[in-house]
Amino acid sequence: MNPPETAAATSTQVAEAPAVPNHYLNHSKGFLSWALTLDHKRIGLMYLVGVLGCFALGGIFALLVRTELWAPGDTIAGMFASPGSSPQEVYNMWFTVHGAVMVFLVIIPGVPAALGNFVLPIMLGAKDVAFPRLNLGSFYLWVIGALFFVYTLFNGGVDGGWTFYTPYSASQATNVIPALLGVFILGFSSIFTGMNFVVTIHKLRPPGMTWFRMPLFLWGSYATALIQVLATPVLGITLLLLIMEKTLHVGIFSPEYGGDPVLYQHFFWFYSHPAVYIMILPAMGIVSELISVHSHKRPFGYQFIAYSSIAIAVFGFLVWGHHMFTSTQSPAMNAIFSAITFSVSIPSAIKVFNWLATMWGGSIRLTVPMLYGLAFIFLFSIGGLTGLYLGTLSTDIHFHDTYFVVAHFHYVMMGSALIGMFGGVHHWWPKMVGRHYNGTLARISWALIFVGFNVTFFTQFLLGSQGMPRRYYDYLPRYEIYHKISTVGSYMMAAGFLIMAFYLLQSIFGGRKSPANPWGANTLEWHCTSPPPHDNFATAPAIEDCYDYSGIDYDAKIGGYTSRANP
Amino acid sequence: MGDHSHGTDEHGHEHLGHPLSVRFLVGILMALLFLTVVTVGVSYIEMGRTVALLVALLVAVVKASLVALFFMHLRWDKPFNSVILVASMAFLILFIAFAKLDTGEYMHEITPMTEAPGYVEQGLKGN
Amino acid sequence: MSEHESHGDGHHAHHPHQAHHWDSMRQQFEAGKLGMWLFLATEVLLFGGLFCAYFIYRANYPELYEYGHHALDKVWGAINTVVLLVSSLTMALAVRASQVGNRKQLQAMLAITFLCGCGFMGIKAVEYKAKIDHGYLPGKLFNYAKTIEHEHEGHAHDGDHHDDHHGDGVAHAEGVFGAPAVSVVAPLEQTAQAQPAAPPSGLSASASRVAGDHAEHGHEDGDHGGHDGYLPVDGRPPNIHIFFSIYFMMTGLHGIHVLIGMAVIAWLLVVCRDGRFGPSYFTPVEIGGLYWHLVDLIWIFLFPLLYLI
Amino acid sequence: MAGSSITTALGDLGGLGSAGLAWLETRMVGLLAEGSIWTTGMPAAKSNHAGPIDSDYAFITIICTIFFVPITIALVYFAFRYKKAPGEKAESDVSHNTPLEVTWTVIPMLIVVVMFYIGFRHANMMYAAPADAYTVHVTASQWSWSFLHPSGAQMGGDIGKLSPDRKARETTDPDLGLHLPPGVPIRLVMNSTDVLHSFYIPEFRVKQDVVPGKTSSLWFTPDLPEGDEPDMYWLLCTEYCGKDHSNMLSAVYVHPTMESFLQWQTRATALDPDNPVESGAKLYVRKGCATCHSVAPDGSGPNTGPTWSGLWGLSADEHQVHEGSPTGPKRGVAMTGEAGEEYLRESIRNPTALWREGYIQPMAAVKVDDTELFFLIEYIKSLGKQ
Repeated sequence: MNPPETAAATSTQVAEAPAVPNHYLNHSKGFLSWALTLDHKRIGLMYLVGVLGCFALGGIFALLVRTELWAPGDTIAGMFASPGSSPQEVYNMWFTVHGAVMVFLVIIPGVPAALGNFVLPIMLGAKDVAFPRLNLGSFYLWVIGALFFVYTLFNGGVDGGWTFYTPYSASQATNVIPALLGVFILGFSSIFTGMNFVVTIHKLRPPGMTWFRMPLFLWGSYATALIQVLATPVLGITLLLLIMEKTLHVGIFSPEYGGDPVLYQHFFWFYSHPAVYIMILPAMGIVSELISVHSHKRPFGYQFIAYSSIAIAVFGFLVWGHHMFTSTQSPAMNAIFSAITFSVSIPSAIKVFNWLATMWGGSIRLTVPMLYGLAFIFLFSIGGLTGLYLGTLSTDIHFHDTYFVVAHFHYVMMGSALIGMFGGVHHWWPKMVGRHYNGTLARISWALIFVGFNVTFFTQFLLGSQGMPRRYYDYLPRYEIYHKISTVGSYMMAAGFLIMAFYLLQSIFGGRKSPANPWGANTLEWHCTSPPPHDNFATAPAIEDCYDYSGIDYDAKIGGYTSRANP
Repeated sequence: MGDHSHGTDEHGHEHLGHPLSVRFLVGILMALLFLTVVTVGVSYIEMGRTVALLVALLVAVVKASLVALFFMHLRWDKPFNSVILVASMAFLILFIAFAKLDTGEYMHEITPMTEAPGYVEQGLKGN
Repeated sequence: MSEHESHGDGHHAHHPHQAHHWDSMRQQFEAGKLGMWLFLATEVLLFGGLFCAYFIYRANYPELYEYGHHALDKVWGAINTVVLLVSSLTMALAVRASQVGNRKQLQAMLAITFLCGCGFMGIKAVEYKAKIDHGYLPGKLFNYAKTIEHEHEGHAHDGDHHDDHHGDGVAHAEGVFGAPAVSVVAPLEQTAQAQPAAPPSGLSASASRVAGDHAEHGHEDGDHGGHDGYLPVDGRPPNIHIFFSIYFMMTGLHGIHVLIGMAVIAWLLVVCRDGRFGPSYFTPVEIGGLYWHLVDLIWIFLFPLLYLI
Repeated sequence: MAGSSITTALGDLGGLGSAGLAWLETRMVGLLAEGSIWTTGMPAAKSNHAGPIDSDYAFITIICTIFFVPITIALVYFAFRYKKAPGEKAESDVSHNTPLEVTWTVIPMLIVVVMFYIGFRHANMMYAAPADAYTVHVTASQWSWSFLHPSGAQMGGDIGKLSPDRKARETTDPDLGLHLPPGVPIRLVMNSTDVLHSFYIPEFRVKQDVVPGKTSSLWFTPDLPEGDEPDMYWLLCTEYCGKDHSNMLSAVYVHPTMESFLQWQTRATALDPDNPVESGAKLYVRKGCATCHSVAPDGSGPNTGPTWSGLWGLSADEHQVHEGSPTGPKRGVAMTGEAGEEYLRESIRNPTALWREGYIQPMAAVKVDDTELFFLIEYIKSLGKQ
């Protein structure tokens, strides 16, 4: 792991007290200065670009899927079917790729690797993450993993759904192995990021930054990192076993050779359920920041929120079986897993109440990030509450593997994890690029996304309770009307995201310059210039209560806030 | 995570490690070799599956802890490093236990693929 | 709970190996170790999946293991255990040498450790060779014909047929550890007769049926070669190939780790020549050592689980 | 599966809970009943399991509403009530309120305990089938269902087809599919010949994965049809199983009277020895051949397997087969005379021995006695080149 003498290279280019306008973006120039950078901010930015690119890719496949489902029978998939293949097969590849890309390339690295990398060390008051080289390494692992996916795309796609259940995944002939290798590599990228964050938070907290002075985003990221380290290796070995099963018929997962398909589901969900918390916990952390900062009021029940993050992380390991209530898992295990599952719902509920209580009596500014924060609370409440139907043994029998599940996890993964991430992007964008985006466009795009999302996915709850199974290329006509509504909603969302892409790009070139502290926040990243200097802090910053807004005053001249404590 | 640093002397070139005496380390090896002989020897004694498994695991755990505590210096490390190791073990045991609990419950009713109707006639599917 | 790194010493000359974002060598050292331990935790869980498969199949189909482990040679296994344990000691001594800044000793110890690694892999190669020769291979590679033939010739040798897998290599080992071999035969023969009588849970009814119609048309069309491992013949439990799948995946993954560890040690041997390691900086040696010890740690569990029971 | 020690232990524990729950249900009976506003969104309830599941659904929906509505109101109200100009300070600086936080931790806890228990109790009712249940053996294979009745009657599934106006899915043959006698508990014993499938009938609220190498089962008692026509439902596969996953449907009929069920059974079992071709045509649909092999002269219909139309009479060069696997050694088999019949027999009983050129989807062997085999072959021959 990162033998320290290797880091010596960087100590040469350490910036002596950096004077504006020297910041991390213009600190050094040229392709290599980015490709080989050890600066967590640049790495975070590169991650962000990659993740958003993959989000666009996954989004395109989502739109294809929705369009195909506009009417029963073949709609558009036929046009994409090569002579050898049938429309169904084309459609199956679409949803497989959509799922795999969105989960492994977008949501899991999204908040921790992209935003976390940029924000976490500055928030903490550190000069960098603990192992900068490892950090760069995990970025390139991510790139390689992504390349494997691209390869499968151009090599005829991959079938089997992102869960790759055996024995189907072990028996069919599409590019399962390249895809699995890609996921395996992405897994290690995620592990290394997690290790980096845990060590950074343990060892690089400046004096005065005690555990309970840490911003809540750090608590979220810390819990996430623990899961990444402890759960992801099991995914790795599961994929290796599956590859062995495909190539050598080792007989662990394939009944044909003496294996047990349900065992694969245990292996897979032991990682993939905690992975759900890898996705949601950092988003929750972001929202805790957004609500507090834009209400200019300290988070209500800081300790409850902090502890509930850890609680969710730990309980998250004990509930994987609730994905298997109808898989012929034994009734006893069904009961145990259902019981523990409900216990996870409590800390999530606590967070929602605390966020509301934080807004109460605050000084709220309906900025764009705040709008995303509010959207998160609304969507996460729906996502969380509908989880109760699926955690309940009896009702889950009806809902399992229907569109109800699809709607539920889209509310949690997209409506919560991704909306939270975009909230973070809008919150830290001025800090990242030093410029403001167009607020009006941003509000329009927010509205389109928010409304479009609910139109798309709330309809799918109805579809699901009506019994529409997931992963269907064709469906009974009685479901048609819901599918049409859902598809319309997905187009609204697409429009919203196009607008977002436009104003974010436009802001980089034409955006209004952002002051150091445009939102009136008091966490450390807002105490250094926008964009931050190469080394974050010339001298170790004075750590104060990062949620005390009394010393933060608005200065109309600069259109931002100034802090009396460190001006 | 109750780990607190030992402080640093003003020149930052202090002893970071905790050198152990050669005799001590060799002693640990002797213990390990002895336990290896024990576990091999025991394997020749006829006893039930479960007992044999438990004995073997017990010896292995003792050996492992010797290595971890002394060769890997956990004994003198920050406690959190031990916490990590124990946590990983704990989650592993949990994983195995739950999976076992479940498969154990239904394994008895597993019929091999060859039982499935029409499968025997079909013979073992080639690839 | 809370932990304050001492940041007091921002002024003194930085140690050449101290990266810019650290305040002290200790902080950097502790961080490196913490990172390594987290990595070791992931390694534990990576192997954990295989251990899970091992225990589940052991619990549900013990007969696979009863039968399978007789094909492994516990003598070679024990020798390898000793080799690895010794290498662990020398690694620990190497770390000690770097702590006290004794370069000569450091190099010597690293070299011995490296050689032990070579020895371990060499013996593994001998074992794998024997498995391959006799067809004890994972999944579809498992070769029924070879294994049966081998076992029959084994029975021809009165008694000690289990040590016989490795030709000369073990013939000599047999001279040393010859005595125990005899006692091992009893359980094997038991299982051999016991199998048809006490069939594996739920499997046998159909399995024997398959064996039946395998006997009929199985052999004349030759393309069944890879699948014979699934069939219970001569008291062999069905799906016996699973045991060897698990054996090869576990020892194989472990072998890969040994190779990585050896690479790390080789690298340490190269860089330590300039005497950079001393009381105030030996993190790479410490961390390499931790990795090597973990490899040892895992073998400590693999050996009894696969070879002895 | 049922009666596991842990389950029963939990059950006993719940003894007390069930008393309280009975009370709760009597209070809420109006709300939880089928067809109340709280079960909106659920499909028609047509089996004995629908009642309990729908009442759980209603209970959870009520709880969710109780939480969700106030949360949303608070969210919107706070957002505007406390909206302030830049620079204005917050009205309150309250950092926490332990009693309040404990309250909103404990209350949800109690609620989810109840929720777990009702779900647990109702799910347990669904595990063990009554002893007197009518047992049907279900076989799932890519991508069709097959149903074997105690009477020996065997029927393939009816995947139906989209009506020309694309407004409805129409059944193809009223005798196909899963036919059930009225008023008795039905027990399904299910196997898969290839990959995971899942048996799901929304109106019955039953779902159970069908796992290769394992025997899974489920049971239900369908409601009696109102009219004197059988009620028709769609059975759906809900575990992704490959290409035609979304077409792995079958019609399910619940007969209004035992008579009409027995009439179907007679039709399903009857074969006319004097008319082998017609009997073969019947077997073609009953044994599920129809899901993969077309018989239309124009080759329209399913094409997963070779069409039977014009198959008989092909010369060896027109009819190439691979041995053992789709890529095995290739040779020609003339579809004429004894050799042709022998080939057909082998291909039905041991389909993966010889693979027709250009077809890669393995076929599960079909259980047929010699007479049935004879009928099928006669039928295939009747479709041959004239």
